[in-house]
Amino acid sequence: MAVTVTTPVYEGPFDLLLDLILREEVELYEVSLLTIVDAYLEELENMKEYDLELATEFLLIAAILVELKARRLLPSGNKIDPDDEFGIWEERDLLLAKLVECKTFKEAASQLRELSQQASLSWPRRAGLEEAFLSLTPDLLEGVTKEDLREACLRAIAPRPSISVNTEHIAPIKATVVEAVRELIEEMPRTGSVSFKELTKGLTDRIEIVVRFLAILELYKQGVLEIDQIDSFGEINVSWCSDTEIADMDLLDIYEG
Amino acid sequence: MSEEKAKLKMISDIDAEAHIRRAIEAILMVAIDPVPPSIFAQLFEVQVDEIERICNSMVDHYTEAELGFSLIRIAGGYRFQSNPEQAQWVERFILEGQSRRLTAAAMETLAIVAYKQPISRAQVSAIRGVDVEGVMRNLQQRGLIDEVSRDTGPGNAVLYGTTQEFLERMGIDSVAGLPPLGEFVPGPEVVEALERSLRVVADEVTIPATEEG
Amino acid sequence: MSEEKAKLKMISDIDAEAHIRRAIEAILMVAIDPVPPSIFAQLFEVQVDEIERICNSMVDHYTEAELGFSLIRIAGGYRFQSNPEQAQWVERFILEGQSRRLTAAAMETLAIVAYKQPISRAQVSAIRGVDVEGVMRNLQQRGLIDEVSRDTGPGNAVLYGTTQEFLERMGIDSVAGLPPLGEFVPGPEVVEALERSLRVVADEVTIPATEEG
Repeated sequence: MAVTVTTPVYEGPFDLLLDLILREEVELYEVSLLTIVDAYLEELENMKEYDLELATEFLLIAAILVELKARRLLPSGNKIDPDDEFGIWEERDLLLAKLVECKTFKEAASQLRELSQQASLSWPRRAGLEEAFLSLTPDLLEGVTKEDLREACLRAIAPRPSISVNTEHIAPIKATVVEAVRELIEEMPRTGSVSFKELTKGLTDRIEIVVRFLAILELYKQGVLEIDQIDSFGEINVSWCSDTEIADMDLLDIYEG
Repeated sequence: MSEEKAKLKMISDIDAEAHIRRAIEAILMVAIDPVPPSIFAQLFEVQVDEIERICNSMVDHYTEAELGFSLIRIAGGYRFQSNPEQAQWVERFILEGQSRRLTAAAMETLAIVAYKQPISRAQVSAIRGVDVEGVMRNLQQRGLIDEVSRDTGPGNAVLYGTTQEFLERMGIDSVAGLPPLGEFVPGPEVVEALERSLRVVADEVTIPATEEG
Repeated sequence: MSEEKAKLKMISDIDAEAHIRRAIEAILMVAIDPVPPSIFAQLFEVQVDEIERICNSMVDHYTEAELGFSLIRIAGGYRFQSNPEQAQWVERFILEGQSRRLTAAAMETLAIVAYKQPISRAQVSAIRGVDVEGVMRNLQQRGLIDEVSRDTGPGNAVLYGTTQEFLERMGIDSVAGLPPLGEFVPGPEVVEALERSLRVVADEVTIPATEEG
């Protein structure tokens, strides 16, 4: 991995950073993800050719860093509902099992690479039949139709999607702020006042909740919603300022472009 | 008298074996893929384990002869191949290189399929934590994995496994020849470190301000 | 003293010769066509007649060894081939032991040559994403494809096309008789994967929901 990052607490190859964090030699809190992303983007710009493998590896590690960091930033404390706490621990155990599994297969993969590298030093004999035997060869085209041939050609020339940088591990974003704003504008006049918990009920993906939250902030900024929160980490109450008339499109324009 | 007969029989056995050896050598010369012992057994009307015994002694023989090539057991069969020590010369002769390197992602996906086969794409995705569709398709196009069966459960998911080509590329006889997965499970200190990194901090609810907000 | 030196030199010569022999053995084992001595001469930076001397002594050596194969001089080069005495076994292997069906890889390769002819091996490799040398060789040996011309570009790559025999077997007059490929309509999974690959560069966050969640 050629990407080197320089942060106040760490300077060196990017992939090593994850190892160090896991070994607690670098405090994750103090690592700015922004710095890392910047360093990486700079590296990409300097690159003459786009290195797909590098990009993929980066995204994977970055995703793990984000996940770890998000987890540490999760509010916790004495007020946790026992059910929630259990859930958090359960989730943690699952994540731990997943990380161990990931590491195991990473190791296995490097072993496979070694095996294949060793094996690639030998070439098989593929000379095939000598002239004298050629007339004996069984009929390979038996049962093959023109259509089979066409299908085979289509299969072969089908675009290979694997040349994509896959970003699935960064939760797929199903919701957009625009949509969330639109939904709120529809829902809120009817509901009047509601807690954030209520508003996000039924949403399972963290990203969807975040998008909802951003939509609320936006509407708050526009002055059509009021937000209050009595305790820190307490319930957030959202209420509609009923006298405000807004035109949908005006608002939505903010997000386009 | 009977001793002489026994001697004669032995000679004819050795003779028969020598014949089989030569026939095997000739066939391996024209074969394009590794030839499984069962094919030789069928051809010579000899038990498979007898063929394996003969072939294994041939493998040893060619190894000891220190030639530029050797006879090996690979992907469930036998084949002649150039020796690794001659790789630099063969490489210069065969200008067209070996098939391209696999990316780290492809290699990890391949490892999961190899060790967990038969396995569905969804199961591989679950382990990798990322969608593996593109990578799996690539591996399939390279002939390293293939659909081997269907899940009997609901949905009848396609199950994947590794191919002959995979075994050849890895230089092994069967997937049983892969190093045991247990060897790669991280040690307790690594697991502990991972665990620590995930610890839910109970008391301090310190949320430091970060640049990213 | 000088005698000792001469002896040393001889030993190192023998050593060098043994090295060359092994490299030649390795190359001949994997070469598809007979290899002319001039190629070896160039590779090892040795005189052609020196190579011929070494190769001829190898020919003798393999003949004496009475194996199932031998090293012969043919078509201006050297190659390993099965021994004529083993012909009956090789024939039986071809008739009984080999698969009678085209493999998926061979089928795709044949289809590409049929539809895209004239085409070079490198171009077929590029389309299939894997090295096709062995497969093309097989198809050529089976009389289904053949060299038809040479590329006019640099390198003058050999271009391949299908044979008369192929047309007859397919029951068509000319390749124009193959069903048209039509406009390639990628399946939904391909579209989805391509779309995903574009997401990285997309600024907008309007992304359709995917099954994988």
